[in-house]
Amino acid sequence: MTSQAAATIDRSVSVRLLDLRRTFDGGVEALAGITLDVAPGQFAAILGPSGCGKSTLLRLVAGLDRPTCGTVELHPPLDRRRFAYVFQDAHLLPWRNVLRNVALPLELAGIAQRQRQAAAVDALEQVGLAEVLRRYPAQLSGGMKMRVSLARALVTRPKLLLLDEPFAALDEITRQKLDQQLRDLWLAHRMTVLFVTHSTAEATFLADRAVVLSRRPARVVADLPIDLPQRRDALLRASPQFAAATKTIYQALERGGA
Amino acid sequence: MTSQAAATIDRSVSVRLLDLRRTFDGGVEALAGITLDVAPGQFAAILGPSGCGKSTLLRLVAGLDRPTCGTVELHPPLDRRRFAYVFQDAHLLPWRNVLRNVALPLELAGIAQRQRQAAAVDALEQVGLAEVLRRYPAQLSGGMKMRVSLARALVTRPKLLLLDEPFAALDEITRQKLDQQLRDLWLAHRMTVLFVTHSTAEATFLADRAVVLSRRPARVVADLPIDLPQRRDALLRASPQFAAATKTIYQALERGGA
Amino acid sequence: MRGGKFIANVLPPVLVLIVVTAAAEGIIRALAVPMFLLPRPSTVLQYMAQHPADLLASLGTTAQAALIGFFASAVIGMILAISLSASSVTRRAFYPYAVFFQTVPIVAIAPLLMIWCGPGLAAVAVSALVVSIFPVIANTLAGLLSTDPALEDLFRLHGAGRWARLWKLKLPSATPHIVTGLRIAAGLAVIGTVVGEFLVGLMGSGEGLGVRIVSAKKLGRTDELFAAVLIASLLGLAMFAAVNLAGRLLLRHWHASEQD
Amino acid sequence: MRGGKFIANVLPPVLVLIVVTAAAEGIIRALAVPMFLLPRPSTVLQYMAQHPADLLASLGTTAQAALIGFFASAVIGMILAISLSASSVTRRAFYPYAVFFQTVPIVAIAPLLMIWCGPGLAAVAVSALVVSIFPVIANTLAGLLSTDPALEDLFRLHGAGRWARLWKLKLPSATPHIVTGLRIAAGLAVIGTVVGEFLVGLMGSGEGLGVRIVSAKKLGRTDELFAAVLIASLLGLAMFAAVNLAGRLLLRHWHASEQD
Amino acid sequence: NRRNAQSLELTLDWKPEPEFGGFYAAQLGGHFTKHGLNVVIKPAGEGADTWQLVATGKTDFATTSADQVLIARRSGADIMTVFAVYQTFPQGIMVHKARGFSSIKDVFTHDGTLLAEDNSWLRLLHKKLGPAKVKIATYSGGIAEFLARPDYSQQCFVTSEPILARHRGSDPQTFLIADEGFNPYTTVVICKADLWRTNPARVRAMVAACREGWRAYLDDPNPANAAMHGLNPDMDLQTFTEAAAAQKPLIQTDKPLGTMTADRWNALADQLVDLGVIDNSIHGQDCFVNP
Ligand SMILES: Nc1ncnc2c1ncn2[C@@H]1O[C@H](COP(=O)(O)OP(=O)(O)OP(=O)(O)O)[C@@H](O)[C@H]1O
Ligand SMILES: Nc1ncnc2c1ncn2[C@@H]1O[C@H](COP(=O)(O)OP(=O)(O)OP(=O)(O)O)[C@@H](O)[C@H]1O
Ligand SMILES: [Mg+2]
Ligand SMILES: [Mg+2]
Repeated sequence: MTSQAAATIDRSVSVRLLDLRRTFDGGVEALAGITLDVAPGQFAAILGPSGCGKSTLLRLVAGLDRPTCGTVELHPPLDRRRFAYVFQDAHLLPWRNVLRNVALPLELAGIAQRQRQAAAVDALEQVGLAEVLRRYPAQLSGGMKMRVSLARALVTRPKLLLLDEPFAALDEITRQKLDQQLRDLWLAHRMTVLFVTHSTAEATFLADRAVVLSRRPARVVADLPIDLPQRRDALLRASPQFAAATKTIYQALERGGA
Repeated sequence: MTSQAAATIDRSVSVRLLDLRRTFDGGVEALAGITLDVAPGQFAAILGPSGCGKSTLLRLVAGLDRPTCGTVELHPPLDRRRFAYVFQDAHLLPWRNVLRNVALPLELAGIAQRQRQAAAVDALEQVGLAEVLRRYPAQLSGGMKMRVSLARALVTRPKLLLLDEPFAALDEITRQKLDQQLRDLWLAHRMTVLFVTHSTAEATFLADRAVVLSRRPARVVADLPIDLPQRRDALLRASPQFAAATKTIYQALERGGA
Repeated sequence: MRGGKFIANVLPPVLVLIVVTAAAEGIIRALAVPMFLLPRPSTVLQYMAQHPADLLASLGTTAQAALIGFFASAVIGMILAISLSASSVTRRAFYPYAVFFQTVPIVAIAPLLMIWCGPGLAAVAVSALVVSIFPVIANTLAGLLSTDPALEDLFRLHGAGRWARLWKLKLPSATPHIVTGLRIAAGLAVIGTVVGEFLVGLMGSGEGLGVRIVSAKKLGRTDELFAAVLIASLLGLAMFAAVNLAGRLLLRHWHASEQD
Repeated sequence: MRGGKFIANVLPPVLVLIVVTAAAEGIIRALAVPMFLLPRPSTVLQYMAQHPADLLASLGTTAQAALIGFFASAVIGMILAISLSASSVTRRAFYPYAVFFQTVPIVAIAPLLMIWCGPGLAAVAVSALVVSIFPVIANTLAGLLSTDPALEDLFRLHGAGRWARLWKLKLPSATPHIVTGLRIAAGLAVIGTVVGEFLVGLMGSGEGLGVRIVSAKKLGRTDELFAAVLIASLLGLAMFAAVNLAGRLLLRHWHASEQD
Repeated sequence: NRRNAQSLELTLDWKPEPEFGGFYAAQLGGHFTKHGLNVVIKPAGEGADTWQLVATGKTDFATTSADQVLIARRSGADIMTVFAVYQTFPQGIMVHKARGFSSIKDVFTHDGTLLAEDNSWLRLLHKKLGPAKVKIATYSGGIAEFLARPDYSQQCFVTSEPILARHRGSDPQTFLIADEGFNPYTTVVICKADLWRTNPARVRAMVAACREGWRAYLDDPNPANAAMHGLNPDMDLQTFTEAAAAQKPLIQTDKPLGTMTADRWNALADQLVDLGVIDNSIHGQDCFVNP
C-alpha cells in the first residue's frame, strides 16, 4: 500500500451485508439473501441481468429503502455528507441550472457559496461539461445529464461511492475517458465503491472485484477477484489477461441468467 | 433479395436529409448541416460523442422538432401509424400498467381491444417481460422500462423505426439477445431503421451502415458500409472481420471527437 | 389490516374534533364570551339534538343544490378549461375573464337569478356553480398545461388526434390537479349554495340552511345560526371527503401524492 | 420582438372585451332587458366616466383590504400547508378542518369580526383572508405531496434537514401548484373583501366597493352597482395578472406550463 | 302555480312576522275568499326587491316601502301602491339607554358606532344633521354587536329589534326616524299599474280583503300570530304578541286602514328629489290609489 493510500484510508468505509432480502408489496422478491463484505477502500463492480435487483441493493446500502430482513452495516457509521450515489436516472432538479445542481450536495453540507461553486466547476470540468454551467437540465442531452449527475456525486469527495450504471448513456470514447478518471480518482482517494454496470469490460477495467448476481430473486452467483495491476490504462484493455478476466465475468453472468 | 424481402419492401421508406441544421434558442448549434440518404429498408447506425446532436437528429426525422434550415423528406410520406420511436428515456405513461402502455400505439390506431392486447403480449414476450404485464412503471427496474418502451415500438410493426440507445440500460446477455432479435426482425420485415448507439460492436452487429457524427455542432465524419453477412449471430462477434469493422468505426469516432 | 387502516384514517380527525370542541367549550366558558356572539358548542349540540327533523330537512334542500352546483362546476369547469387549453391565443383572450366568475358578488346578480330561474333550487344551484367553478377551471387548466412534453411527443408521433391526446394523455396526467380543484370546489359549492339561499332561497318548511342562517341571525338565535353553519360545514366536509376518496382511487397506483 | 410579444399578450383579451361588451349592449337592447335588472354596458361606462374620483377612492379602500387579505392568505396558507405536509397523521387529523374556512359564511361571523377588529379595514381583510385561504392550502399541499420521490431520495441521501428539504426541494417543485392556488386566491380575496364590506365595512367618504354595491342596490342604482362590480372584477383581474406574471418569471426556465 | 283566474300571489318582503299579520289574518278569517280571491302568500328573501318581481310579472302583489316605490318608478317599473299598512315609518335607531341620548342628533354627534344600511333615511339624516361624528358601519342583521358593545347603536324596526334586545336583558331606547321628518308609508301593497287600469275590481277586492284582515288582526292578533308562528317557529309567540302591540299605533289612525294621501306621497317624492335619490320627473301622486 502506498503512503498516499495510507494517508487517505481513513476516508473509506466497509460495507457488510448480511442475508439481505427485499420483497416488495405485491410479493415481488427482488433480493433473496445477499451476503457480501466490502472492505474499506475496495472497488466492487456489481453485475447481473436486467431487473435482478442491483438498484434495489444499492438503495438498501444507501439507506433509501429498508430490507425485508437482513442487515446492512457500514463501518465507521457514515456521515451522510461523505456519501454519494449516482442514480440510474440523472435525477437533476429541473429548476436549477447545471452549476447549481452540481453544487447542491455542498450546499446541503453548508459549504460557502464561493467554495462550492469552485468545487462544482472543477467537477464539471472532470466530466467534460465546463461550458454548460448555466444551462437547465431540459436543455441537455441524455448523456450530458448523466455526466452532470456524476459531477454532483464527485463534488463531495465521498468516502462511499455508489454508482448505478453511470456511464451507460455515453459514447465509448467519453466512457473510457471517464473510466480512466474514475480509476485514477479511486487510486488517489481510496474511497469504497460499489459500481453497478452492465459492461463486463468496464467492470474488469475499474474494479478489484466483480460480484455477479443471478436473475431475480438475486443471489450472488460469483464473487470474482480481478487481479490486474493497480494502475490501468487503455493498453491494458488490449491485453490477454484483461480479455480473460472479462470472459470469466461473462461466463458467470451466463450462469446467473440461465 | 429474397422473395420474402420483396414481399415486404413496400413496408419501408426512404429518409433523405438535406443540409439539416438546428440551432436552439440561446444559440446552441446542435446540427451543422447534415446531409444523409437512407434507402428504403436500410439499417443505419448513428454514432457520435455525447451531446453531439444524435437525439436532435432523430427528433427532426420524426417531425417532433423543426430544423432551423434544411429539409427532411420521407418517401413515401409516412402514415404515422407505421412509425415507431424508442426515446432515450423510456417515457411510459405512469398511470397505465405495462400491458396498456405497450398497447397504446395500437389503441391510438383504433385497433380493437382483443387484438391489441394479443399483440402487446407478443411484443412483451419478445423483450422478455411476459410476467410483468400488470405492473405499473414505478415498479419496474431501469432496464425493464426500456424494454417496455421497445415493446411499445415493435408492437406497431413499423415501416420506419427510430431507436435512441434502446439497449444502453441492459446487461450484455439480454442486450445481445435483443440485438439478435432486432436483426432477425429486420431481416424478416426490412423496415428502415435509424439506430443511435454508443456501442461500436452493437453498430457492427446490427447495421448495414454506420454514420459517425462529430462533436457538437454535428457533421457527418464518416459514413461506413458494414460488409458482413446478412444473417449474423453470436459467432460472428468473435470473427476478425467483425473486429475490423468495429475498429474502423471506433477510429472514426476518435476523429470526430477530437 | 383494513380495519386498522380505517382507524388510522378516521381516528385522528375525530380526536381532533373532540379535543377542539372541548377546548372551544372551555375557552368560551372561561372568557365568558356571550352567547349572542359565539354560542358554546354544547348549546349548539343541544339545539341540534332538539331539532333534528327540521335541520335534516334543511340539510336535504341545501345538499341537493350544492351537489347540483358542484357537478355542474366540475363538468362545465373542465370543459371550459379544455377549451382554454386548446390554444394559447384562446387562453390569453378568455382566461382572464374566468376571473369574473369569482369576483361577481351573487347579490349583484340575484335579481337576474330570481327573475330567470325563480326563487329556489335552480337559482341557488346557479349561485353554487358561479362560486365554485373557477378553481376547477384554474386547476384543470394548470394540469392540462403541465403534461410531460415527452409524452406529448409520443402521442404526436403516433398520430394521435386531439381527442385521443385529451382523453388518453392530458386528462389522466392532469388528474392530480383536477382532484385538487374539485377539493376546493366542494367547499365553495356549499358556501355558494348558502349564499344563494340567503338571497334567492325558498322560505318555509324545508328551507335551506342559508335561509335559516339569515333568519336566525335576524332573531339573534345564535344556537340555531351556528347549528346551521356547522351542518353546512359538515356537508362541505362530506363532499371534500368524497373527492378525496375518488382521488385516492384514481391516483393510488401511480401518483406520489397518494402513496404513503 | 418584445413589442410583438406584448401585443400578442394584450391584444386578444382586449379584443374579446370589446366584442363581448358590444354584444352585451346589443343583446340587452334587443331583448329590452329592464335597466333595473341589468344595465347596458354603455350606461355603466357612462356612470364610471361621471364619477371617477368616488370610484377610485372606493377602489383604493377595497384594494387595500384585498391585498392585505391576499398576502395574509398566501403566507398563512402556505405555512398551514407546510405543517400539514409534515406528517400523514397531522394531515388526516387537521386537513378536513381547513374546509371550515371555506364553508363558514362571513355573515355568521360578522359580529365577531366587528367586535374583535372593529368595523372597517381589519375586519374586511380578515374576511378576505378567510374566503381566500383554502385554495392556497389545498394547492400548496398538493404540490408539496407531489415531489418526485427520486429527488426526495437524493436529499435524504445527502442528509438534508427538514428545512433544506422544504426550501430547496419541496417548495420549488411545488411552485406550479402554488401559483395555481394563488391565481384562485386572487379573485377570492377580492370577493371576500367585497362581502366583508357588505357586512363589516365602514360607510362614508372613500367607502369600499362592497359598501357601494349594497347601497346602490338599496337605492335601485344598477348603473352604480354594476360599475362597482366591474371595478372589483378588474381589481381581481389585476391581481390575477400579477400572479400570472410572477408564475411566469419563476417557472419559465423549467416548467412545461410556462413554455410556449 | 296559478290554478285559476282568481288565484293571486302576494309576495312579502320577509318571513311571516307581525308586520304582515293582517294578511295572514285575512287568509285565516276567509276575507280573501269572501271577496272571491284565492291568495297565496309567499315569503321572500332579499335577493330581488319585491317591486322587481311585480314589475316583471313574477308575482301579482307584493309588500315594500313607499320610498322603494318611488325608486322603482324612477327605474322604469310601472307599479302602483294600493294599500299602506304602516302610516308611521317603523324604522328607528336603537341606542343603549345608559348613554343618555335624547335624539338621533345625539347619536350622530357622539363617538361610537352606528350600524345601518345606506338607505334614503340615512341620507336624509346626513343631510339634516351634517357630518357625523359617530362611525357608521354596514348593518348585517341581528343585534349581536349591539348587545356586545355599550357604544354601539343600530337601526331597527321598533316592532322587532328593541323587543329582542329587551329579551336578551339589554335596556334599549329607540328614536323614530319619522320624528326627524322622514315618514314614508311602509309595508305598502303594490301591483302593476296595468292591473289597476285593466281590472280595478280585482284590486278593490284585494284591498278590501286586506283592510278587513288588518282590522281583524288589530282587534285580536292571537289567531294569526299562532298561524304565523307555525310558519316561522324561530320567532316565539311572546315576541309576536309584543310586536303586534308595539306596531298598533303605527298602523291605526282615524282614517280607514291602509289609505294614503297625495300630500304625503308628494312630500316624500320631494325629499327624495332633494336627496338626489330620484329626479323630479317622478311625482308622488302618480304612485298610489286608494281603491
Ligand atoms: N416499488 C416496486 N414494487 C414492486 N416491484 C418492484 C419495485 N421496485 C422494483 N421492483 C422490482 O424489483 C426487481 C428489481 O428491480 P431493480 O430496479 O433492483 O433491478 P435492477 O437490477 O436495477 O435492473 P436494471 O439493470 O434493469 O436496472 C424488478 O423485477 C422490479 O420490477
Ligand atoms: N432545448 C434545448 N435548448 C438548448 N440546447 C439544447 C436543447 N436540447 C438539446 N440541446 C443541446 O443540443 C445538443 C445536442 O443534444 P442531443 O440530445 O441531440 O445530443 P445527443 O447526441 O443525443 O447526446 P447523448 O448521446 O448524450 O444523448 C446538446 O449540446 C444539448 O445540450
Ligand atoms: Mg437498476
Ligand atoms: Mg441523446
